[in-house]
Amino acid sequence: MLPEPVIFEHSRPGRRAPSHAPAAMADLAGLPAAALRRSPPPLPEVSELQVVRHYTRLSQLNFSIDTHFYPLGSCTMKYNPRAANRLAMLPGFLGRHPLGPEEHGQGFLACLYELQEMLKGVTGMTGVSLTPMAGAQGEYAGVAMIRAWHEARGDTARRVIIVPDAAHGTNPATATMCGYEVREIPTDARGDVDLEALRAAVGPDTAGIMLTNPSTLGVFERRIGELAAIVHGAGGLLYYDGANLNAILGRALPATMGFDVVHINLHKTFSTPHGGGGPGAGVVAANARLEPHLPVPIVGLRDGRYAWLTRQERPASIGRLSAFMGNAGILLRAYVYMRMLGAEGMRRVSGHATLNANYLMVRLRGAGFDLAFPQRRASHEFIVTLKGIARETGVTAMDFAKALLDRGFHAPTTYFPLLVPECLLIEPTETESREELDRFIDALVDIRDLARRNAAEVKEAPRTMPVRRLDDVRAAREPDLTWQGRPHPAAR
Amino acid sequence: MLPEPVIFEHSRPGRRAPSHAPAAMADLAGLPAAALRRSPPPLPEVSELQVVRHYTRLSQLNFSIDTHFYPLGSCTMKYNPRAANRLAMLPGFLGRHPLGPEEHGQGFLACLYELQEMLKGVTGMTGVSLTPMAGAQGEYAGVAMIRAWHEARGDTARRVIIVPDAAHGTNPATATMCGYEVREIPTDARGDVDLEALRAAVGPDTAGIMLTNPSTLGVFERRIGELAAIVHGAGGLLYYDGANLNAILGRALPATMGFDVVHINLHKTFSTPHGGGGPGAGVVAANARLEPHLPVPIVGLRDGRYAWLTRQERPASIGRLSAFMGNAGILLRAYVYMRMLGAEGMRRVSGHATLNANYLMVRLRGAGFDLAFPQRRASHEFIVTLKGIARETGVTAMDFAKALLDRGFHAPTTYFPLLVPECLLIEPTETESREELDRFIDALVDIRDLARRNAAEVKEAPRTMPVRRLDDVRAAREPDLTWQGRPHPAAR
Amino acid sequence: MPFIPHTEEDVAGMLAVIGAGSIDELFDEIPASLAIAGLPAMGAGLSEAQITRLMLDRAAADGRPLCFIGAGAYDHYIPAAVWELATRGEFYSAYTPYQAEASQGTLQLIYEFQSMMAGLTGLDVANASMYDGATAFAEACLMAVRANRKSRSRRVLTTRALSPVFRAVACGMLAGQGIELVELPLAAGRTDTGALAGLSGGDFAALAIQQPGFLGTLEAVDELTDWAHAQGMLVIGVCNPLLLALLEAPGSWGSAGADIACGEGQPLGIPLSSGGPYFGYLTCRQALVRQMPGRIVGRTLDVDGRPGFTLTLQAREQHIRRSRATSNICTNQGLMVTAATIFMSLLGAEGLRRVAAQCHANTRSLVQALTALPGVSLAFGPYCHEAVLRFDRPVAPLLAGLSAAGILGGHDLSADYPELGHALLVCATETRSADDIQAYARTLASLLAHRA
Amino acid sequence: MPFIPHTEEDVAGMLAVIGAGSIDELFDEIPASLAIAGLPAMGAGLSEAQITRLMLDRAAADGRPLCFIGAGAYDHYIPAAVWELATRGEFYSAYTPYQAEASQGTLQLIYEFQSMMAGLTGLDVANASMYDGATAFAEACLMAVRANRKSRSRRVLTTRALSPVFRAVACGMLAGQGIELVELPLAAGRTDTGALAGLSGGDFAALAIQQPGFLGTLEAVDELTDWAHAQGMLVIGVCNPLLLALLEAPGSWGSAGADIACGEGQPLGIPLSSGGPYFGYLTCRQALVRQMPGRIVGRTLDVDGRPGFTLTLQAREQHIRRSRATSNICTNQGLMVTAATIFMSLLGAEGLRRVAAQCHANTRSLVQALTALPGVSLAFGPYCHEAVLRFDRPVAPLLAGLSAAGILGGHDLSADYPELGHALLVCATETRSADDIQAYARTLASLLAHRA
Ligand SMILES: Cc1ncc(COP(=O)(O)O)c(C=O)c1O
Ligand SMILES: Cc1ncc(COP(=O)(O)O)c(C=O)c1O
Repeated sequence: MLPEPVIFEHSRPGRRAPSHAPAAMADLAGLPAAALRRSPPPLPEVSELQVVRHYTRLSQLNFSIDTHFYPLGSCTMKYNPRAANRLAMLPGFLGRHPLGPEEHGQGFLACLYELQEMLKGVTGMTGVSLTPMAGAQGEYAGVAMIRAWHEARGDTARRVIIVPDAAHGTNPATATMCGYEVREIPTDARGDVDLEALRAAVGPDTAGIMLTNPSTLGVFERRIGELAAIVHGAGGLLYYDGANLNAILGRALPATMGFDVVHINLHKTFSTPHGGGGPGAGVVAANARLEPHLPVPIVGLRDGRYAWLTRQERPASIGRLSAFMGNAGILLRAYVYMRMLGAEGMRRVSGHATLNANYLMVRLRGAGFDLAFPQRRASHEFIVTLKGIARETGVTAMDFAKALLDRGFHAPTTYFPLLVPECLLIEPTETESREELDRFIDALVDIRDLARRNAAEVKEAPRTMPVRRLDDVRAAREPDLTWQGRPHPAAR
Repeated sequence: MLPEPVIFEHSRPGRRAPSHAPAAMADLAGLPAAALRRSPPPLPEVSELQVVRHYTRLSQLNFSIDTHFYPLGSCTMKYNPRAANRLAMLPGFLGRHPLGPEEHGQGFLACLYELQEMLKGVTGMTGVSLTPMAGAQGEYAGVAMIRAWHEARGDTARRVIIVPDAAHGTNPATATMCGYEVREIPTDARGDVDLEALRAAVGPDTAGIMLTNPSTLGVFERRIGELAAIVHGAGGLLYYDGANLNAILGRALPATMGFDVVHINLHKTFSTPHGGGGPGAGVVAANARLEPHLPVPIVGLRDGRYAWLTRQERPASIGRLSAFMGNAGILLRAYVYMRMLGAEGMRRVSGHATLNANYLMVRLRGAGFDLAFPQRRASHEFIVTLKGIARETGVTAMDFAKALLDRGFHAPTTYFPLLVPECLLIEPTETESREELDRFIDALVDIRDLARRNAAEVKEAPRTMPVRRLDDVRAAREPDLTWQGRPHPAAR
Repeated sequence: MPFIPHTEEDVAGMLAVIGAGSIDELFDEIPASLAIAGLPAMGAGLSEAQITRLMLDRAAADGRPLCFIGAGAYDHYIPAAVWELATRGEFYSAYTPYQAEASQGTLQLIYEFQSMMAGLTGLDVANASMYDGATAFAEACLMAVRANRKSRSRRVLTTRALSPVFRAVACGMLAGQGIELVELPLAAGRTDTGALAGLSGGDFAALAIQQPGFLGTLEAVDELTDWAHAQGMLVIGVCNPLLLALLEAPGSWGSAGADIACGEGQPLGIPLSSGGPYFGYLTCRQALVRQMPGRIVGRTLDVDGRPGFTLTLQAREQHIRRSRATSNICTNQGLMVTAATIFMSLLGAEGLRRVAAQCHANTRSLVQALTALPGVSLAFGPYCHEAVLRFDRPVAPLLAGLSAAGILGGHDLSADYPELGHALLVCATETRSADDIQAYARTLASLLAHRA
Repeated sequence: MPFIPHTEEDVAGMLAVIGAGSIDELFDEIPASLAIAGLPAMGAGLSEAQITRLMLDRAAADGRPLCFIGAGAYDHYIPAAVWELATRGEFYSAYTPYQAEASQGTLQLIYEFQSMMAGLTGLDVANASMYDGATAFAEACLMAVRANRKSRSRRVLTTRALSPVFRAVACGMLAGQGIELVELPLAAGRTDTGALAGLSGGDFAALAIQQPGFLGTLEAVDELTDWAHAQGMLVIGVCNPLLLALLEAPGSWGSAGADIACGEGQPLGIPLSSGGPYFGYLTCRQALVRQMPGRIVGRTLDVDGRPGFTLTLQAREQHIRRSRATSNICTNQGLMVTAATIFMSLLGAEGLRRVAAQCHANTRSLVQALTALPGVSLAFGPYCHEAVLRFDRPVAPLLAGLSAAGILGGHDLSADYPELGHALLVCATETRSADDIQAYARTLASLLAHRA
């Protein structure tokens, strides 16, 4: 694979792809000269073929679900059905203006309304808002709703959100965004929340707790009922981070576990694409207590037709989270996926995701790898710790990750959760075959054996990628964030 | 790039991608058991993700216009506009049944009618039929029309088609398909048809001549007027192989050169995709003499509406060439392209294609490469002969071709036309930039220099492709044409 | 200009290198008498936005009628993945895989395609496609004539159950080489095996059997195959490849099996698209492979002994053998083969079988619903996934009435099969719902009532 | 089951390895009291063909009305190449590029995007996107409050020309952190610079200026910028990025230029799609980069000294800094950025400028055509690409009438700007033809006549 220059390097002054713009420059009458730009923006000037070739080549430099097994823990990298893409991109859906009247949107709104109903079903909640644009915004919505609830009751002393140490970084960051203090509580040796520490942490300042179950440690929090009682008992509410819903789909409901509000990453459990970083959708669902505070707009029925419910109908709402209604196109993809699965398909998602994770876990244990929680069932993911191998050979989790790339596998999540040293958080998902898992096990064993024979060789990885290991320290110390018209000054 | 197994190797008995078929097997009542298949066909059993991943990976093993410069002579590998693809694949066009009534096809037929008119314009002919499905079928149509014309006049003694030695293989093969004998005539030292030999070859048995101008030698046949007079004088007709029309678009017309019938490869000049081997479209145009014999159907007007003209309206037609009306979807792509170009754009096609070819030719000559016809202008393509280098170093045109692959370029056409030894037929097309041509020149020079320094290293090429040089002799001697359930027995 | 990357500076610099004063000067070998100033009739170029709006309007203008026409092209569901993959630039914009090392994607795919088609038809080898079903049939006949060294006859026997357009195209292509098609008659919609006796001993290179026949009926393929082989003919099976998931493969007809199979590949993931591009498939016994027209891919080894794929047996082809090639075909229907291969992979044998079975069941429902109406009857059976209905009045006005109501009611047989009277060929694929069928029946009922 | 590759044999074999009797047994850590038997309300799964038909019907049901609404989302032409490339599996189905060596495609593309956005806004650095324009604006305010160490104020000054939905979203997000938005009033549709004097000396972290304002009018950006800087405020420019090909870049406003720019990226190749997914962009001066929320890509070298791209400055982000991160954003709008980068590459500066100019010219034609009607007048100017029309009667019934005729006539301002009376915000992008504008004017004329 030859390296591909930056698009600006293909640029030549005066080069055009002219079929994409009006044939002539329109008259600017009416625009005051003072408002006009004095010099044109430095965009590339390239032909259509150059654009197509450049971005086609760039795309080929990526690993993706469509090309590689991608067992990134906590990310649920499953197959993204192509039908969902095609149907969400029907011209009728793409062309609809967000402020278009409801009479020109009944077909679209019908999909959203049914999606809301299905999401109530999978969470056990009574209300849903589709508007959050990613998991973190769903978290924001959930915590803001908790805050609104306390405030509505005049209970203004609650300024702490409790977060377990295993939590995803978005949880504490969200609490801060909502103006809360974060209080971290530890995990016990078996991977459960330390309930004693929780008891000690709750009090009249407790606004709530943010939790995912199964946790990011890949295990199900068995004493969730007791935990909920502690928090509720202290006057706090429970927020469910639904990033791991794939593990329990059709097996258990956040509502009956005692949660008051939940967000779901549709781009994980409901298989909308990750798009190289987004967009996703982080829909939020709440029980009767918090439902009035859900963000707007929500799709409702008015005179037998679908209609947007806004602040007018929902005065206690925390309000809008986006200029319009959220990531509509992503919602349509999730809708298509859910309708294709149906009841049986959804339950099989969690079943086979868990089967794959437990199979991988048991076989890796059998091959001599250390598990973070060897006495536990895996949920849809589990953790291997490479502390022992690292101590023995100097080969780290990062080295394993890079060596996997050379063997045709994307790496699992590394160094998260932070509390497990040298960890790999491995989530195979239900759409991978047993053969693929077997090949992945072989690759890990192969790397481990090589580490023992020749650690330096593992540390040389990757060797087959478009670049070798990158200097992150240089990147942060000498930020080179935009094209300045020249190749990297230190490049060979 | 790791090798990708054959799809059958991903198969497991009982594996399914079940969203693509009815949920249950329908009742077969009414089908006699004797007609039913006794054992299921051995198709792969794979999941949707496996299919997507497999074919995505396979696609990445290809060179293509969208990824590489592809200067394949006589093939006109120019950029295929993505708009043409999208518009030809609008659901309304894709869903139309070929036997659907004309009232449900006026939009589609309007495009075809206008395409016919435009094609008359670019050839100077009076009639067009869009039905031939590739260049060779266009040739077939043209020669069959010549035959029909002679036969209609009762002139049944004409059993020879004349073909220059530089002609593409489809020309003589077509003549045979039409029941003609082929008489080959030589090319002179300057790349023109040897008119003396032609004079000697024509006679009362001459049905016609098949010619492309500029020829596949990359030069314009200057004495075409005299040539036409010789053939017409002998009672023969002139067939124009329009595979090289890109060279003269908007500069000269086959009709005024004296041709009676012409086919055009829309997949060359009018930029419909090659699709890894097809489909194309080989529309045929004729002057008034041959027009009645054009294949059907043809789009005409009837009572102010577009309608198919068939044998009923066109009794002298050579008939149908396909079950329906040809490669409609390809015709739509060419229509979109031609409308986007317009008059000015079409003339620039030939202008810039010729500019690129002459620039490349002059620079390669300057770099010490031997041209087949150094005293001539290049048309849209030209020939380098590596005879000298081959004699000097043993490095052949084939070796150059393989070494180009390693440098990120598709090879030019090699060993065609057959009369030029160790030749590269190079056609850059108008959609490549000067920088790309410069890089290509650098690559050729680099290979030539390496050949002189270290011929063996050139002969090792390619080294960066998914496979190294393949054993064609083994392929032909021990044909392995279908999957027999096992890896290649001799594979390492 | 659209699609041309040259800046003014590029052009000037390149002309300077060439030593020419202008681009026009580069055409100085074209005699002045032939040079034209341009193509003013082509008009001004449209922007992408303008042509998009035009094409959207035209596509919309054609409506989306409910289709009950089959007759050689079928409205099957095509999974989204098929064309999203097939139109990837690396497949879409590649040439014929002449440089094997840089075309392994296309080559391996064709090898897989050949394997699938050989498997479906029960024969040994397949080529990489013909233009469409009709030309594949013509090439099969040419191939049989070349291959049947025993008979050396220039006549091919076929039946009136063969698609009339296949017959028309083949007649034209065979006539050039002095080859003749002779037709067996029908009895009750099927080839009349009673007529065989009269032809025994007649000299034919091959017998071509379409299963199911154009009229939807199932032929006595075993009996016909065995008879033809006994006469020294080769046997050509003409089959809808989708239905081969359900029906016996030509390679297993009779006691020895057909020698060649061919047909229209459109049902395997190719959109109707007004008739093309589709693709023809062609498979045969190993012994006939050197008579096969078209491209063939083989698996071989590279210099390191690793497997790879390449075009092979090219000595049959026009670019090598020129006037003595097995065919003039060069560009074929590659991208359609790409789509069909992906389609077959997604569906698998079981998926294809279910689709085929559902088509049969839906057509049965349609026949039941329509023959319940006065003056409409089933012409004959057993049928597979299309059927002929007989009417008590001319079909054309009824079809016009249906069309006005947004229903394409079937294919009028009066031109091609006048002997059948007022006959209509109907088809309901797996994509037609029970509601669709009811809509057809309701509309037809009211038309029949009004015009009774 | 859809999308699950396991055969029965696979499942049995895997359970045997695990030592479990059934898949259900793998859930034995879920307390029995919490376990549910399934989700019967979800109904039966649909095949791809079934859901396709449903979605085709629903998309068709919504019609394709002629749209003259802007108000933050614009109907521009998107070249076919944009989404054909952006939906390639390698872009579409990749995760955030955490493993840099296996994600160079996405990383290099983001670097190119950052370069383009920095260039368009005339600032130094850009991040890899925010959720949409509204949240980008809120994050810009949070960033300004953090960054303005001199003022330490928790108030941000903005104007009534700011998009009302941007304001609403930001108010909510800022309130949690005790930050307040204060609004400058309008005079004749533009921010009233006369009101500045009264606010001088007031303590604000920043002034946010939208150019053009939500009402389409052009603001006195130079004067406002210089005033704010003189007061020790940072300046946030809120801009439609497409119009920045035509209008002065925020980085060049006044004598020192704005410090931060943000806005809605939708005009850069993103379909209207009922409101999302779009993307927010955010750029700033180099000095503020460590206060920037969201992902940032940097160019660096690999161990062989070759250039490559990687996520950088991650110490700002939630996965490292957790509760002290610059924002909680994690998943952003990556694929939209992919599309926008391709879009900008295809259009270039000149293409964007022409599109912007054509939008302006078309809106001018629209204003001329509509204000020629009785009772319709232009509210104020100078405007760019959208304009406010004043009517002599309520706008809602007219819009309903237009909608019934398949025309979306604009955005009714009565709820958000009651002080403007019967006011309508209209927009005609480059995709609206002269015929479209005439159709609007004709329909409106007849509505006005009927209801006069
Ligand atoms: C456990 C958990 N919570 C929350 C998030 C944040 O979701 P998003 O990236 O959609 O904002 C993630 C995403 O990786 C996660 O894994
Ligand atoms: C000169 C010439 N003639 C004819 C043909 C045959 O055209 P097709 O491949 O479309 O059948 C070609 C194709 O390469 C050609 O180059």
